[in-house]
Amino acid sequence: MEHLTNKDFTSDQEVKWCPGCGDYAILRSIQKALPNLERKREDFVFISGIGCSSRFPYYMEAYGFHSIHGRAPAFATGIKLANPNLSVWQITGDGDALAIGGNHFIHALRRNIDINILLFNNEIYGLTKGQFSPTSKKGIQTKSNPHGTTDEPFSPSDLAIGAQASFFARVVDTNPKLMQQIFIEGEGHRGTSLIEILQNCVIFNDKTFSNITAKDVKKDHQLILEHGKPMIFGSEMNKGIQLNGFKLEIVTIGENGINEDHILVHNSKEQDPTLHAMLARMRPPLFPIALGIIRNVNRPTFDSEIVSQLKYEKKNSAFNNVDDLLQSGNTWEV
Amino acid sequence: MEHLTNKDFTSDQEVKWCPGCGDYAILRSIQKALPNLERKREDFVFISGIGCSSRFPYYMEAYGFHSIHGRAPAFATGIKLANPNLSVWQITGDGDALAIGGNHFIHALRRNIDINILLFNNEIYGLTKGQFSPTSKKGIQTKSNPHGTTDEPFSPSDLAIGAQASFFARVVDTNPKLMQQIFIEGEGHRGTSLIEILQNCVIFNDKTFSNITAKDVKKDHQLILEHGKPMIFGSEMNKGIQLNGFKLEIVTIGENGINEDHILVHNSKEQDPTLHAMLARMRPPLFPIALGIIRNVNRPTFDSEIVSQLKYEKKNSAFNNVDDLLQSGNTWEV
Amino acid sequence: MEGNNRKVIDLEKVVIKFAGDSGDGMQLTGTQFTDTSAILGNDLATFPDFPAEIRAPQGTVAGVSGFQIHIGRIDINTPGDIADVLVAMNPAALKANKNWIKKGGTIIVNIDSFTKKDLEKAGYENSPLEDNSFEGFNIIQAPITKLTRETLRNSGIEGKSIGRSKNMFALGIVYWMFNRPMTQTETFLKKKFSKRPEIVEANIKVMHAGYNFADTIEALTSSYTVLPASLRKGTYRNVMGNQALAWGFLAAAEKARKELFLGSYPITPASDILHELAKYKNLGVKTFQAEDEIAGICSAIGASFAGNLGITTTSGPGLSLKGEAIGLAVMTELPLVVVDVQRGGPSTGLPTKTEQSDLLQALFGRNGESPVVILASSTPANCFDWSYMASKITLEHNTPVILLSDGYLGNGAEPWKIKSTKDMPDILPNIAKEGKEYQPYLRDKKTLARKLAIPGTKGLEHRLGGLEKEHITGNVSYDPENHEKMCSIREEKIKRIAEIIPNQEVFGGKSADLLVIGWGGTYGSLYSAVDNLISEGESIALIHFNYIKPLPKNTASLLKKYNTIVVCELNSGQFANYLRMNFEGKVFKQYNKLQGLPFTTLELESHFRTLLKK
Amino acid sequence: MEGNNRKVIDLEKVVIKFAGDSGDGMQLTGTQFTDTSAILGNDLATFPDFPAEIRAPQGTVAGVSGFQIHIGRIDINTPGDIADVLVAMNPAALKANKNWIKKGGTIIVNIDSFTKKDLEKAGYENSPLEDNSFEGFNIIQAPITKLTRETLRNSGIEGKSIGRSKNMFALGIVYWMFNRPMTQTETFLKKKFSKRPEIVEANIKVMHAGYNFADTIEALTSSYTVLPASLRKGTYRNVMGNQALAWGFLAAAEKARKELFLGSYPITPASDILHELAKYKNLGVKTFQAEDEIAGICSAIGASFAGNLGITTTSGPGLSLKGEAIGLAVMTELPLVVVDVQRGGPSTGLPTKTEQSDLLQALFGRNGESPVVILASSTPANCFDWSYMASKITLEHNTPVILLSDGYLGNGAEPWKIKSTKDMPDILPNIAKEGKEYQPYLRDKKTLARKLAIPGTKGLEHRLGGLEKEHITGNVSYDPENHEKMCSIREEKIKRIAEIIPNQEVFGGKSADLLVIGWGGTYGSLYSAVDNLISEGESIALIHFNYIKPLPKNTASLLKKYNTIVVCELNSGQFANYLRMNFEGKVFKQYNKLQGLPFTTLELESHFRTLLKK
Ligand SMILES: Cc1ncc(C[n+]2csc(CCOP(=O)(O)OP(=O)(O)O)c2C)c(N)n1
Ligand SMILES: Cc1ncc(C[n+]2csc(CCOP(=O)(O)OP(=O)(O)O)c2C)c(N)n1
Ligand code: SF4
Ligand code: SF4
Ligand SMILES: [Mg+2]
Ligand SMILES: [Mg+2]
Repeated sequence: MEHLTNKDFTSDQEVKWCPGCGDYAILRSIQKALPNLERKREDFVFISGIGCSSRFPYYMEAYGFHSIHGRAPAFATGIKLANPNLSVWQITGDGDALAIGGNHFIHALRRNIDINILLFNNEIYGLTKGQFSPTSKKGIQTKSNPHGTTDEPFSPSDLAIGAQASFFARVVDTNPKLMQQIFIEGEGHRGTSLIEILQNCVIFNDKTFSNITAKDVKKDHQLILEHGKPMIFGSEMNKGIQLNGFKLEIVTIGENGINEDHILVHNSKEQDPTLHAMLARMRPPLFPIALGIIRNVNRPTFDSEIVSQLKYEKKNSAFNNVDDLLQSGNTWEV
Repeated sequence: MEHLTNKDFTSDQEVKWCPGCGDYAILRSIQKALPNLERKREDFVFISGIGCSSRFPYYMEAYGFHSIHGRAPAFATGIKLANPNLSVWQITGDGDALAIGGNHFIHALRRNIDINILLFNNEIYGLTKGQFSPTSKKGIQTKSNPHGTTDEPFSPSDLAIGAQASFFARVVDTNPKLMQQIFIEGEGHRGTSLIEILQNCVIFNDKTFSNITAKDVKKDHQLILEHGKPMIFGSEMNKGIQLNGFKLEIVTIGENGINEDHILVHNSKEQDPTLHAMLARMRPPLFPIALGIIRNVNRPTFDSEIVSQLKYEKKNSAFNNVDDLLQSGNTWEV
Repeated sequence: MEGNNRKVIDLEKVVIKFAGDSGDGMQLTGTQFTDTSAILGNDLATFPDFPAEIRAPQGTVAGVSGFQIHIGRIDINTPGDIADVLVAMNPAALKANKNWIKKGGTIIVNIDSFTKKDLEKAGYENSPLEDNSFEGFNIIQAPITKLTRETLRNSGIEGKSIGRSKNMFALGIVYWMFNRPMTQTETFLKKKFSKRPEIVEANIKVMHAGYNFADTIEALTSSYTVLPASLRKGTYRNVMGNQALAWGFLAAAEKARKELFLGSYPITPASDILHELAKYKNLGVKTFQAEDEIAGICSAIGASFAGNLGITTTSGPGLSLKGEAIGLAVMTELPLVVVDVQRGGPSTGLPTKTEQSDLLQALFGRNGESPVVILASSTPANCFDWSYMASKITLEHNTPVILLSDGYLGNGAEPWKIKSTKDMPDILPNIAKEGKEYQPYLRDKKTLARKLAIPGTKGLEHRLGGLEKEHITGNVSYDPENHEKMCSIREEKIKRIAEIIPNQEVFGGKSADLLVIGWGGTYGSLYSAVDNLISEGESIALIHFNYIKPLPKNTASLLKKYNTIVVCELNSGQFANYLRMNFEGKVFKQYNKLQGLPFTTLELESHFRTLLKK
Repeated sequence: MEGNNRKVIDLEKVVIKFAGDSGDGMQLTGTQFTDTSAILGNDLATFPDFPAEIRAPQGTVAGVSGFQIHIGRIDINTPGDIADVLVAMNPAALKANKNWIKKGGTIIVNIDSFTKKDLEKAGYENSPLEDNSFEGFNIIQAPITKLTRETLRNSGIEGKSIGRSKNMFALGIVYWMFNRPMTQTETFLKKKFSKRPEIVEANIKVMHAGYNFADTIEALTSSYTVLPASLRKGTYRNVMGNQALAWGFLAAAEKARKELFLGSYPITPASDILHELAKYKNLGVKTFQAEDEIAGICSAIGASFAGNLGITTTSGPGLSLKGEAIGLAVMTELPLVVVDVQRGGPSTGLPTKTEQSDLLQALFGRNGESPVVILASSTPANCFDWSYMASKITLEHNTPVILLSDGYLGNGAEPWKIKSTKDMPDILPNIAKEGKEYQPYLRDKKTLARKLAIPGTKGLEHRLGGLEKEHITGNVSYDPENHEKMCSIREEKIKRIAEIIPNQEVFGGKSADLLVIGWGGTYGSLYSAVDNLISEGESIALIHFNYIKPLPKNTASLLKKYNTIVVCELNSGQFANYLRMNFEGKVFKQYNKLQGLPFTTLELESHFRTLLKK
């Protein structure tokens, strides 16, 4: 198979996001990640709903479908079931996935259909010019709620894990390397791979993630999880996470007799979601935010099970064409 | 206020569920529970979607609304915001709440609107004559999937807690006492009270809960949680739940030096949902199923916060009638 | 059957209704009588009629389950207006059907269930058999419960099963009345209960007991035959509308060499199509029971995009939910068949009843100018042909199709002369091939259809979406002229389909005094009524439409020939209004019924007679 | 302004368009000119025209933002077809508007931005000012960037802010051209930047510099005045359509003594109604930004059930999603106003453009026979009246109302003579009182409206739902006759509303040679065109509808008087088809446009002339 480059995945359409929008970095990261998968370009399908982020498929030289608001998981499910050989990527925003599309989102996760969901979470409705979204921080003031929202936001990780997600990862739009790595691993995972990308909307919600991504805090406020590795972070790489009974705690290596062996080792493959959910809930200032692949467990995929049933029935049934069906059962001659 | 009885809550409509349906017991339990709330009958509103269970409002002498499939949380939200003084009860099935209505369900929970949701979970679509539902056990064969479902079911507790639920309780339709008690406490909770009722559908999914409710196993397979009480169960009331690191374990009081003090004490008020989720996930045969109020924590309700904003704005704004608004800002005389 | 001197009367056609409690097995009884009659060569049509509740309280009118069958040696087109013979297993069954028995008809009642308690449950103060409620009717009071029990007294069968075989006694009586052999039912019972031979034996015994009872009693003064109809030669089977509709899709997919994908959410009365298709994983069918109707249709569009034949099935309220997604299929010009098995509306309405009130929703229930092809099936058996045709059009023209059926067709059944796939028209999906340059919105000059490029095809990568498309390239375009052009292309593409469909046919005189117009599920009753009036010498004709949008090319010229036109529909005039939109200047009278019930032939005839007199 | 000898020309009306990059502040500039003209007493209409992207690439045609204003001393009904004066801040702005300037009109360009790079971004190879592209136009090449920078050289203002005040220079020029005082804008600036006096000063300085520049240069040979229009006396303000629509609801709620509840989900171009209403918690307004359109409408129905005035707002695709719930409101006969601010379809279509293509969806986009009241607003300012009227009808008749507006009305603005709530008609919600016996479906004899009983009212407990209701009791009923009766009552109830609405008015001769028919947002252009032709002596008349369902009672008799009728719409003939349904026998010509743009007066006039000649 010919090796492809990021250029091969760049369509001829002019990219129309606002200058400075976090979406650009995500686009570039996908275009760089895909060639590493060593798959044919024609087997990639990008499917989105509606939103700034959902314009994404236009910019990818691949099969693309910019569908309707919130329904991309359903289209993706149909596409994958129709042709399980395709690599299906759903591009969605926090409004598209969690407001109007919340139901399809949780059902995709529970079924574990083998698609990749890239959730561009900018905590705002960008395309419709700045209303709060289901992930907006409580109390923010927007056009549609000038007195401040009274909505408790969703935590995408909690919701996903509550919906039986088998794969959950989180990245920031300012870390292209990590994005590429996770996109590759997400596609490697069999089942629904949910990748939350904290994405900056420069126009309507600028700097909402600055306590995570700003240069001066990012080392202390980001914990990049790796399977099998201890959970160490900090500007001096001397902070770690420990489990104290049921609670997570931050400790400093070298203080109070703590050494690397005391630090919790990340196991993304653990079936029990309890610890994954706890890790994913950590937030600055008390904790760093967990990035990387938080959960990555095996369970049967919806599509593979249907494929097995189809195979089994084709092999074991009394007939295998329509004429036989029409003639089966109670018939009579005139 | 005059004291009401269950008869006061019984409408003149003939009840039309199948003989033996679990819905009857739930109806009776509600009718018995409501008088205990010492509220006026005219302040109760029952709102449902579509399904066998959703016929419920017709049988209640109260304000009732049998709406459309899946959307009851949205109607309930409108009703509660329109008149926060009402006691609003949503009656729903596993299909109504978790298939077509999944999105409204999770959004109600996250907002914490002050309503009570009674989820009649019979793990089947009753009204449409027996298709599998999002809570059906994986592999069951129904008309709509004669080769067995390939769908991983939702766990209502996981989904609810993942959606930030502040109150989650579970009961079985065979325990009217517990139902009544929980209905009363659910109404007492400020916020969305989700009560999952394991309900037997005699026609299309008979005995699906028999490993929980059957006479011979129920003592050993049900753990009835009470806030502040140790988690003890079993036909001899000598089994208990212990925490071993991150895992729950069953121990026997009197064996291996275990006594009551070793048994986990239930704290439904703990904000951190981790243990609640673990408890709610227990299932026979390895564990008993947890019944009773599993989670019951305080957080601001959506309606009360809106009421505060309304009050504040009415008091602190430059004008408070439409004529003033129309005359405000840039105007000129001709 | 020897030694009986009663006369045997030869009938042209007869309507029989079996009615009893939900648990009484009336559907099975009816089906058995149907199958036996079919094998004897009668033409026939059947209709079941269930209670709205899953299990309404036993013994009540709400709990009555019925099965009506119309058999004939002549052409049979409806399950019949009213019954010549009613079997009523309890007072509720009698009450529920009291207005639907022919004056002077025969009523067989299970007299054992006319106890005080049963009468009360049915809401009777006194037995209607004892006042003169049924004066003039031929009432056969059969002690069915008692005799069934007697028959099985020493069989070792337990009480509950004994109760359940009462229906076989009734069936035996009716078999005797119509001179039918019991062999077909015997074979059926042997197969069905192959693992429980004692049940087989008991049921057969009871059926024979019923037969012999009828042979013995004085009450039945005659028995009847209905000779075979002159059906076209071939192999026949009974099909229900929903089943036939499902099978048409199977045939179309095979013929088009496409995999069939159904994305659906259960809803009465469409669910049975899902149930039927779910059986055929052996034929490569993928059925996806989605979380709601929107996910159902969107998954089907996704599957079509990825190369399957994507379809979705629903009923009225579900179609409302699918509107937005249908619009997307219009814009992206993808194959998609949406089946709406109509029921009584508005809102949840009368979910178990029939109606034709979704036509305008199908035509216009979406934002913007959003034309789709609309077809309607008109008999239970031709549901097969119309789902086949819907598939052919959608795959060849790459444009969504809505197929309208209804609860009456979906649950109705009739004999069907089995077709062979080799006799069905070819289906040639319109797909771009690898290696050629691909412009997503380049069109066939004649049909204006664009070509699909299926993901996985090398070099044809492209992007679709719901924003307006630039002509030829398919790029997003906000250009004013382009939008106007694309809107008119989308409309014109549908119009051009009129070029490939057959001309509309007329039944009756080409310029009769009265033209009756119908569409969809009312065909049987309209045809019967018009046929009867024609044989009475009236100047009347029928045009019944299956192609709704586009209308057949010759429609305008056909309509010109008639001065008085009446459009008959189970709604308040939707098709009439559609015709007014299309044939300005023409005047259309209306005859409408909105009762959740089909037209009766009688009411139609009487209305047409009035119109003819004017 | 002394010492200037150039002549001042008196104009009847003039169209001015400000165009520049999204960041150039054109909306503000336009609004300032509008406000100043309004205060001077001109009649006017305005329309902003944004790029589809949030921030399209700077300097490109896709990124051009414009604001058009039409002022006059005569009655102004549209923002104008084409501009007399164009301000183009860069080459892209010139290119985007090149077909929309009057031949020979004045174009003021910021010549500093006609660099090679800027020209390229706009897709020009050579400067269009240097070939003969604009021959015959009066082009004013103003070095706006340079002069702005000069003006602020020593002000201490930083570069970015300097760039941002360029628009004030342009505004200054236009103020000079039209002899307008700058005081209004000065006041505005002082208020807006009250915390940053240096910015106020800088902007004022730049505006004056522009004014003086115009006063100085030779290029502008004349300046103009547009004298005050003879508007009716009163207090005026400028209102945008969406804002007026929101306010109409506020007034209606206050008048009806109801709390207003809006359940909505953002969608262009309807979101601004949500934004506007969200401001008024002080007036007791509850706005609920729901998770989707379905939750939006269902929460509104819930709120209505519980005694609020429940409304929901959306645009085309959102209306598709609301169909099922509208059906429920029809069945339960609850108050509900659904606002559809129409945009270009089908599917996502042209989301930022205008169209009238949701009419048939509004009429028929639901399962079953599901009639609702339909109203349409026709000018930005009368959006107030129609949301008020929609509220009145829904509360008094307990039946859902769909109000159709469109993107052109919603974003357009015009002066509005402020009304006082005391002059507005009373609204008397139709509600059952405690203490009396309550039958949910008992009806008013005249209007057929049922009464609501609000939860919390003692003794009126009852149950509603989507299943067919029994007449009077409201119990669930599957009875055939009851269903037919209820269907006809629901239809008749809507028809009876025709009794209480005013007769349809005609503009022009009662039996002219040509009758023009329109509805909704096309009023301004249709009126202007017909008015012009009438003043030219043509025999032409206009009937413009705001009441769509029911149509005013006198419609049939009005139509009878005309032989040639043309129905003009921004769709492919939906209202024409609706008229065909209602007025069988009449012939309706059509004039349609589907470009996402309003009609121009010119194209209408020319089409009408052709029709008049025939
Ligand atoms: C049915 C429907 N409802 C509403 C809209 C309007 N709409 C488009 S995108 C959007 C929200 C976008 O937010 P998000 O998904 O977070 O995407 P972002 O623009 O922030 O990337 C909304 C409300 C629509 N296009 N269709
Ligand atoms: C829009 C719409 N889609 C589908 C249906 C059909 N339908 C009615 S109830 C139901 C599922 C009922 O299941 P559940 O909520 O579990 O209730 P149960 O009958 O088991 O109590 C379905 C699919 C409907 N009424 N409306
Ligand atoms: S509005 Fe926000 S999310 Fe949308 S393109 Fe602009 S910066 Fe990006
Ligand atoms: S079908 Fe099942 S859930 Fe429905 S009424 Fe009957 S027993 Fe109850
Ligand atoms: Mg967003
Ligand atoms: Mg259920």
